[in-house]
Amino acid sequence: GNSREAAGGVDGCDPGITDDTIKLGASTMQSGAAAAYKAMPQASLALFDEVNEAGGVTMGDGKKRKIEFVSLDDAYDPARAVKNTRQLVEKDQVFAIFQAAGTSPTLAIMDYTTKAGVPIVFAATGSDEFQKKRDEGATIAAFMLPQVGFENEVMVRSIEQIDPDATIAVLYPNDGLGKGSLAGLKDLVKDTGLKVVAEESYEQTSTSVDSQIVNLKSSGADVFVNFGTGTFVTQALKKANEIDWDVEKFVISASTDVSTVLAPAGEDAAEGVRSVAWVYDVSSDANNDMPGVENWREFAERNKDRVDTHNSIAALGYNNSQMMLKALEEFDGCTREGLLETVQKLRGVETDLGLEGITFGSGDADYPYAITSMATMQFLDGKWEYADVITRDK
Amino acid sequence: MTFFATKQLTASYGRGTVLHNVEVSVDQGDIAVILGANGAGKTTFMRAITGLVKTQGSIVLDGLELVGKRTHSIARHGIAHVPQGRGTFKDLTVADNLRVGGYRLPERQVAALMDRWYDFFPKLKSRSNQLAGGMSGGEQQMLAIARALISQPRLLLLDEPSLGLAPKVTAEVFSVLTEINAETGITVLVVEQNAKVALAAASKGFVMETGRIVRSGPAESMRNDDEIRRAYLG
Amino acid sequence: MNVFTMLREQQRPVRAPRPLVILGLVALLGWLIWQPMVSAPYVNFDRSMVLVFVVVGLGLNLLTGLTGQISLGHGAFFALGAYLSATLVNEYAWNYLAVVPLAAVVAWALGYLVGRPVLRFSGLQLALVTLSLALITPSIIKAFDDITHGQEGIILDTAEPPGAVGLERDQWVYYLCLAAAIATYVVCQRLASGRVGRSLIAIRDNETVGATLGVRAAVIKTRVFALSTALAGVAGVLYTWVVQFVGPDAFGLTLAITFIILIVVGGLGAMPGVVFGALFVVYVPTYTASLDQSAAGLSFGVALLFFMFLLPTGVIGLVRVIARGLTRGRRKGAAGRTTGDTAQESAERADREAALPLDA
Amino acid sequence: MSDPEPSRGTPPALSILDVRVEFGGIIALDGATVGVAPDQVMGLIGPNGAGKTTLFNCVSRLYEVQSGSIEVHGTDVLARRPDQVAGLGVARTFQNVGVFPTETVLDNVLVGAYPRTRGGMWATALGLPSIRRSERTERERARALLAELELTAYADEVAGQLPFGSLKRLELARALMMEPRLLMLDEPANGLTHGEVLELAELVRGLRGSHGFAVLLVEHNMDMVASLCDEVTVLELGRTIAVGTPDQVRSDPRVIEAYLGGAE
Amino acid sequence: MTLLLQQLIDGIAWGSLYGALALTLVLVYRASGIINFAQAEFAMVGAFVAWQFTEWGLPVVMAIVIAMVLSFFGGAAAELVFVRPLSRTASHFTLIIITLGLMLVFNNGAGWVWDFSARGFPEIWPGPVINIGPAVISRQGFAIMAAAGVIAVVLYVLFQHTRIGLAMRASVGDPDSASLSGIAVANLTTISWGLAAVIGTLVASLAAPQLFLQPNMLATTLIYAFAAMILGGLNSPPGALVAGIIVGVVENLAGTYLPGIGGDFKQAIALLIIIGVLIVRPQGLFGKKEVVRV
Ligand SMILES: Nc1ncnc2c1ncn2[C@@H]1O[C@H](COP(=O)(O)OP(=O)(O)OP(=O)(O)O)[C@@H](O)[C@H]1O
Ligand SMILES: Nc1ncnc2c1ncn2[C@@H]1O[C@H](COP(=O)(O)OP(=O)(O)OP(=O)(O)O)[C@@H](O)[C@H]1O
Ligand SMILES: CC(C)C[C@H](N)C(=O)O
Ligand SMILES: [Mg+2]
Ligand SMILES: [Mg+2]
Repeated sequence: GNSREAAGGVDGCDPGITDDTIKLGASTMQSGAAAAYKAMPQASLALFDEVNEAGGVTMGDGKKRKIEFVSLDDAYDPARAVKNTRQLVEKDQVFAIFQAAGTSPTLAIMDYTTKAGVPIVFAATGSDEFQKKRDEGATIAAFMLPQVGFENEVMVRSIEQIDPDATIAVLYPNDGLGKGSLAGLKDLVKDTGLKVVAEESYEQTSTSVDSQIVNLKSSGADVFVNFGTGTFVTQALKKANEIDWDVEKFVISASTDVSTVLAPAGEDAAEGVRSVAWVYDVSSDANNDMPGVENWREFAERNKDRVDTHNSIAALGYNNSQMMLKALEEFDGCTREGLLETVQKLRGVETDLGLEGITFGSGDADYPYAITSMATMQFLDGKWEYADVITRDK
Repeated sequence: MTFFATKQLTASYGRGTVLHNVEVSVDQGDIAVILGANGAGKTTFMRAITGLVKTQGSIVLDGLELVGKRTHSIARHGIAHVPQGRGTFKDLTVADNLRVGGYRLPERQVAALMDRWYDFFPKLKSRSNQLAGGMSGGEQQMLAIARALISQPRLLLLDEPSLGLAPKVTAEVFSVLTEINAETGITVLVVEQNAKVALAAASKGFVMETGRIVRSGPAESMRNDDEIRRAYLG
Repeated sequence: MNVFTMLREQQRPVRAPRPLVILGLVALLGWLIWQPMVSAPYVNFDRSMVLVFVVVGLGLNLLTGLTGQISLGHGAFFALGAYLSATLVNEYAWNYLAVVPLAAVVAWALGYLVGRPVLRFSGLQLALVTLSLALITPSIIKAFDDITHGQEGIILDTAEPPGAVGLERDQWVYYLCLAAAIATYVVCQRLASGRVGRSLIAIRDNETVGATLGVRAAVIKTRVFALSTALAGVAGVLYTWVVQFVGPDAFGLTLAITFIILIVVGGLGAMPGVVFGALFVVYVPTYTASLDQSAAGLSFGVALLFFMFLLPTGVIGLVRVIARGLTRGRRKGAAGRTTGDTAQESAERADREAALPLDA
Repeated sequence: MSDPEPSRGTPPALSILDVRVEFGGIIALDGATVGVAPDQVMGLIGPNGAGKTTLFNCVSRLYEVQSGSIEVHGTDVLARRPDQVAGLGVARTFQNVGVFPTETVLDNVLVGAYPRTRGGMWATALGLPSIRRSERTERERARALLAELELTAYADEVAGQLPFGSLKRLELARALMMEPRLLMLDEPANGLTHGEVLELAELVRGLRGSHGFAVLLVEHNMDMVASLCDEVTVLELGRTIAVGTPDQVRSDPRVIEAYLGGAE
Repeated sequence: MTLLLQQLIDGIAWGSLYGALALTLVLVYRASGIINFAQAEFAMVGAFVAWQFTEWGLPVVMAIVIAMVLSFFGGAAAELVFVRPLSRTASHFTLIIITLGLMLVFNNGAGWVWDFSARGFPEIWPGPVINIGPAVISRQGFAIMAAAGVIAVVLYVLFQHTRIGLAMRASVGDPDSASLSGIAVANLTTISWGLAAVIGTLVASLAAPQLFLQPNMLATTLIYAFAAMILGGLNSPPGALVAGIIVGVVENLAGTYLPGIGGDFKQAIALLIIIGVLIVRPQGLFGKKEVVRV
C-alpha cells in the first residue's frame, strides 16, 4: 500500500465491505510451538469457501456477500501479531478481526484495533483480562472460549458435588492463563469447604512434569486439578498412573482431546478424568450419531485436504465460523460499529457442534465471552460421558 | 629405474597456478634434494605429491598413478611426508604421536621402531609422556621426522627438515638418513635450505624457481656450480 | 580465478571516486527521509523494525564478525532494554526517550560483568553458554513476573510524536530509529576500521601474538561485548516503540537465530552487510508463512546453510564481487590482488577515493 | 662475565638474571642469564630445547617466571602485563610464525603500530581528526617497510597464504613497525636460502644503523649469527654456558660438543 | 522419604536421558572437534521414522532397529554433505552456524512432514512399573538407563583402548598430518556422525513414550545435554553419563526442595552448571587439561 492514508470506505460505510464482499482477517499461531492451531483458520477458510461457492452469505440487509478471510501467521509471537494486524487493517483493509487466537497476541493487538475502531470478534481465547479490557471500552465481543473464571466456577461446583470439603492439588503452566486460573480457583474456594493444599508449576519449555506430579501426590490431596495443556497433561496422567495416585482428576476444557491428549497416556491412565465442555468431542467417534456431528463429519470429508475430521481445534474453527456466519446474517449495516453491536446482541445461537442444551452468545455487551453454559463430563471407558449443564448466573 | 616421477605437474590454490609443468624423477634408493628460493613452490610441490593441493598432470610412484588419490591412500602406498614447520599432534603425547606414525603396522613392530627412534632422539624418550604441544620447535621437528620414519615408507618427503634444528642435530639427521637409505634402500626427496649438508648427503639435486624446475643433475655437479654456490651454499 | 572462489574469499571494500560516494550518500539519505511521507503506517513500522535489527546487528558484527566472539545470547540484553522501556514508561511514567541512555548504560554494565568471565571461554564453549542463555531467557523473564507480568507481557502506549513536528506516530518512530541506526553505523564502521578494527581482528586470529603487540585482549573483548550488549539494549527500547508490546515468548531461541542470521546473511565482519541481514529477517518470514507452518523456520535454517556454503562472505561479498566486475575494466588489478602497484601508487589511490556508501 | 656490561651508564637494553622456569617437573630455564647492551646485537644459541624460545616468552610475559629478574632498559618487565611489554619498545617474532592469517599483509604490519599510536574505542568512535591523520602516516610507513622487505607484491593478500619465508619477513616488518628499542628474533632465517639469509642480515644491520635498537637473535644458522652478532650467549639445559664473540664461541669446545657438533 | 527416593529415581532416569544425548554429542566432538547443535533433532527425526514404521504395522522393536540403521546413513550423509566440505578450512563459527542451520531444518522439516501435534509412541517393553522400595520407575525409564550405561562403556572402550580412538584424537588435532599418516580422517568422521545418529535414534525412541513424539520433543533436553557434556569434560563418555545423571538429580531435587527454583525455573540450573563448571573447572570432572604453548 503506497497511499499514505487507509482509504475510507464508500458512502458512510467502513472499509472492507462492499455490496458483494466482506473482508475479515486474523493473525493466528500457525508455526512454531503452537503450530497445531493452524487447523482453526484452515477450517474457517474451508467453510467460507463452501459458503462463497453457494453465492455467499445473505446478510441482514438482504445483500449476498462473499466472505474474504485473510489469515496471517504470528507464530504465537505477540510482536508479529501486532505487525500482522496493522497490515490487515491498513493494507488489506479488513472489516473486522475474526477469530484471533491466543491470550498474549490478542491482548497485544487490542489497543491498536480499538483505536482504529476495528472489532475483534469470536476470538479463540478466554482470559479474564478481556473483561477488564472490555470495561475499558475495547471493541471486542463474543470470544469463543469460556471465561477462565467461569470455567473454574463450574469446576469448583462439580468438585463440591463429589466431596464438599476436599483438599486440592494443582498443576499449572507458568503463564498468564495458568496463573490466572490458579488465582481464580483459590478465590472461588475461599468460602467453601474446599482447600488448595499443593501447587506446582511448569514451564512450557520443560522436559517433563514427573517431578511435579510426585510432589503433588505427596501432598495427600483428594483432588487433582490440572490446568496444564497438551503433552504435559498426558505426561501428568501417565505419571500419576505409574505412581498409582488415584484421586479425582480434573483437566481444563482445552485439554480434553481424546486422540491427542487422553489416549496417549494409556487406556487406564485417563479413566475417570473429569472436565467441562461446550462442543462435542470430535476426536473420538463416540458422538457420530448426533446430527450436528454428522454435519461436521460430512463437511470435513468434503474438505479432507484441509480439515482433519478428528481434530478438535479444527472443530473449534468450524464452530467459530458458524457463529460468524450467524452474525453476518443478523448484521444489516455496513459499519464496524454496527457489526460489533450485532455480535454483542447475539444470544442463544445453536451450532452443529454445540452440546445439546448449550447455546452461544451472552447477549450482553459488557460480557465479551460467548460461552455462558457448559456441561460437566467424565472420561469413562474411552469416551466422554456428558452430565448436567451448568449455566452462568449473574 | 625411475621409482618416482612427476610429469607435466601443475598445482594451484584457489587462485593462480603455483607450479608449472614440474618434471622430477628419482630412482629407487636416491636421496634427491630440491633447492629453491623462498616462495618458489617447493612446499607446494611436496603437498601436491601427497594430494594436499589441487593438481593436474601425473605423479607416478613405482608404476602407480597418484594424482586424484586421496591423501590417506597415497600415504598407504608408502609415502611419508614431514610437512614444513612441524605437523606434530600438539595435544597427543610424544609416544602417541609416534604410535600414529605406526598406525598401520602391528603393535609389536611399532614398539620396536619406537625404541629405535627413542635411542636416536633421547630427548623424545625422556619426554615420551609429555604433550607434543609443549615441546620446543626443534624437539617437535625431531618428533615429526621420527613419526614419518616409523611408518616405514618407501618414499620419504622432507620439507626443510633442518628447520629449527641445531646444526649438530641437522648433521645427525642427514647422516642417519644416509644410513637408513643404505640399509633399506628407502628413497628420499628433501626440500632443504641448508644446501651444504643436504647436497653432501644427496645423490641428485633439483633447483626450483617460481614454480618451475630450472636445473637438475647429480648432487656433486651442483656442489661445484658457482651460481648455486652463491645462492645456496656460500 | 572463478567467481565461486571470489565469493568464498573475504572481499575488501570496493572504492569509488569521492564525488560519486558523496552523491550516492546524499541520494540514499534523501530516499530514506522522504519515503515514510508516502508509505502506509504498517510499511513504516516494518522499516522501523529493519532499522532496529540494524542496530543490534552492527554490534553483533563487531563482536562476532571482527572480534570472533560468538554470542547467541544477545536476545537477553535486547529483552532487558525492551522491559526497561516498558516498565519505566508504563509504571513510572518516564519519558520514552530518557530510557534510551539508561538502557544503554544498564545493558553495557551488565554486558561488562557477564563478559569478563565468559569471554575467557573458547569459541565452542561461548556458543554453548550463550545458546543456553537464549534458551532460558523467556523463563528468566517469567521468573520476575511481578515486574514483567510474565506471560501476559506488557502493552505500552509510547513514542507519541510531539505535536510540533506534525508527524504521525509511525513516521516519528521511523525517524527516531533511522537516527539511531545511522549513528550506530557510523560508530561501528569507525571501530571496524583502522587501529581498533585491526586489533579486534588480531584478537580473533591470535590473542597471544596480539598481546606481544600491546593488544590487551581480555579488556578489549569485554569492551566490545559490552558495546554490543548496550546496542542490543538500545535496540530493545526502539523495539518497544515499534511494537508497543513486550512478552517473554519474543525473546527465545528464535530471536537468537534471527540475530545470527542478521550477520551471516549480511556478511561476517562487513558492517554494511547488516542492512541486508535486517531486511532478510523482517521480510522473509512474512512471505514464507503462507507456504506452511514450518516454512518460516525452514527458511532460516536453509538460509544459514546456503550462506555458509555458497556465500560465506554474505550478500555484501556478492555485492563487492559484482562491483569489482564492473570497475575492473576501469582499473586493472582492482579485483583481488593489486600486485605490482607500488606503495605510493596505492597510497595515492586511497587518497583519491573513498568507500562506496553502502560499502565502506 | 655473564653480567650485562656494567661499564655503560645507560641501563642495558635487556638484562635477564638467573631466570628459572618449570613446566610440571620439566625445567625449561634453570638460572639463565642474558644481557644485551643498547644497540648491541646479541646472539642466543643452544641445543634444541635449551630454553631460547622460553626465554623470549618470559620477556613477553607469556610464561610465568618462578624466580630471577628481567629488566628492559632498566624497567622491571615481570611487573608488567604481556600487553604492556610492547609499550617498553620490545618487539619479537615467533619461531613458528605468529601472523594474523585473515588480515591482509598490510594490516598485519599496521598492527605493529598499535603500541606506538593512540586512539581507543571512544576516540575512534568520535572519529577525532588526529586519528585520521596518524592512520594516514602509519599506512605510508607500513608500505615503505613492505617495500623494504620486498613484500609489496603481497600487500593486499591475506597473510595466511604467504610462503613460509615470506611469513618470517612479514613478522619482521611488523616488528620493525613497532619502532622497537629491543628487537627479539626467533630463528628469522628459517625457510630462507643462503643468499636470502645474507640479505636479511644486511637489512637488519642497516635498519639498526638507521633506527638504532638492540637485537636479541635466536638462530641455528651460524652464517647469520656470525655475520650479524657482536656477541653470542650460549644456552644449554636452561643455563648460560658461554658468552663471547661469535668466533670465541664457535671455537669453545663445550659449545661444539653440545651444539655445533662436527658440522662446521 | 518416599518423596526424596522417588525424586532421586526420577532424577536418575531423566539424567540418563540427558547423559545419553550428551554421549552422542561427545562422540561427534571426539571425532570432528565440533559440537553438533542439531544432534538432538537428528535423534527426534530418528524416533519419528521409527514411529512411522510402527504406523505401517511393524512391531516396535523392529521399527526402531530399522530406523537406527537408516539414521546411520542419515547422520553420515549429513556429515558428508554439510560438514566435510568445509571442515578443513572453516572456522568454529562456520561449523556452529551450519549445525544450527541443520537444527532448524530438521526441526521444521519434521514439522512439515509429521506436523507439530504430539503423538504416543509404543513402549518396547510394556507392563507395570518396577517397584524400588516405596518408589517406582517405569520400565521405559529403566530401559533408557540400561541403554545409556552400555553405550557409555562401549564408547569408552572404543576411544581409550583401540587405535580408532587414537586416530580420532589425531584427526581432530591436525587433519592434514593425520591423513599423511594414512588415517582416513574423513571416513572416521563420517562414521562417527552415523553412529551418533544411531545412538540418538535409539535413545529418542526409548524416551518417546514418556516425552510424546513431536518435533520439539528433545529441543528442551538439549540444554541439559550440554550441561552434562561440559560437566563430564567434553570428551569422556563415562563422564557424560555420570554428569548427565548428576544434572538430572540436581535438577529434580532443586526443583523440589529449593524455594526459589520451583518446577518452572529448572532450566536455569543447567545454565548455572554450565557456566560454573567452565569457570571453576573448564576440563570438567573427567577431562584433562590442555597445554598452551606459544
Ligand atoms: N594456501 C595458499 N593459498 C594461496 N596461495 C598460496 C598458498 N600457499 C602458498 N601459496 C603461494 O604459492 C607460492 C609458493 O609457496 P610455497 O610455500 O610452495 O613456497 P616455498 O618454496 O615452500 O617457500 P619457502 O621456502 O618459504 O617455504 C607462493 O607464491 C605462495 O604465495
Ligand atoms: N608450554 C610448555 N609445556 C611444557 N614444556 C615446555 C613448554 N614450553 C617449553 N617447554 C620445554 O622447555 C624446554 C625449552 O623449550 P624452548 O622452546 O625454549 O627450547 P628452544 O631453546 O627454543 O629450542 P628450539 O631451538 O628447538 O626452539 C623444552 O624442553 C620444552 O619441552
Ligand atoms: C603461533 C604463535 C603464537 C607462534 C608460536 N608461539 C611459535 O613460536 O611457534
Ligand atoms: Mg616451503
Ligand atoms: Mg625455540
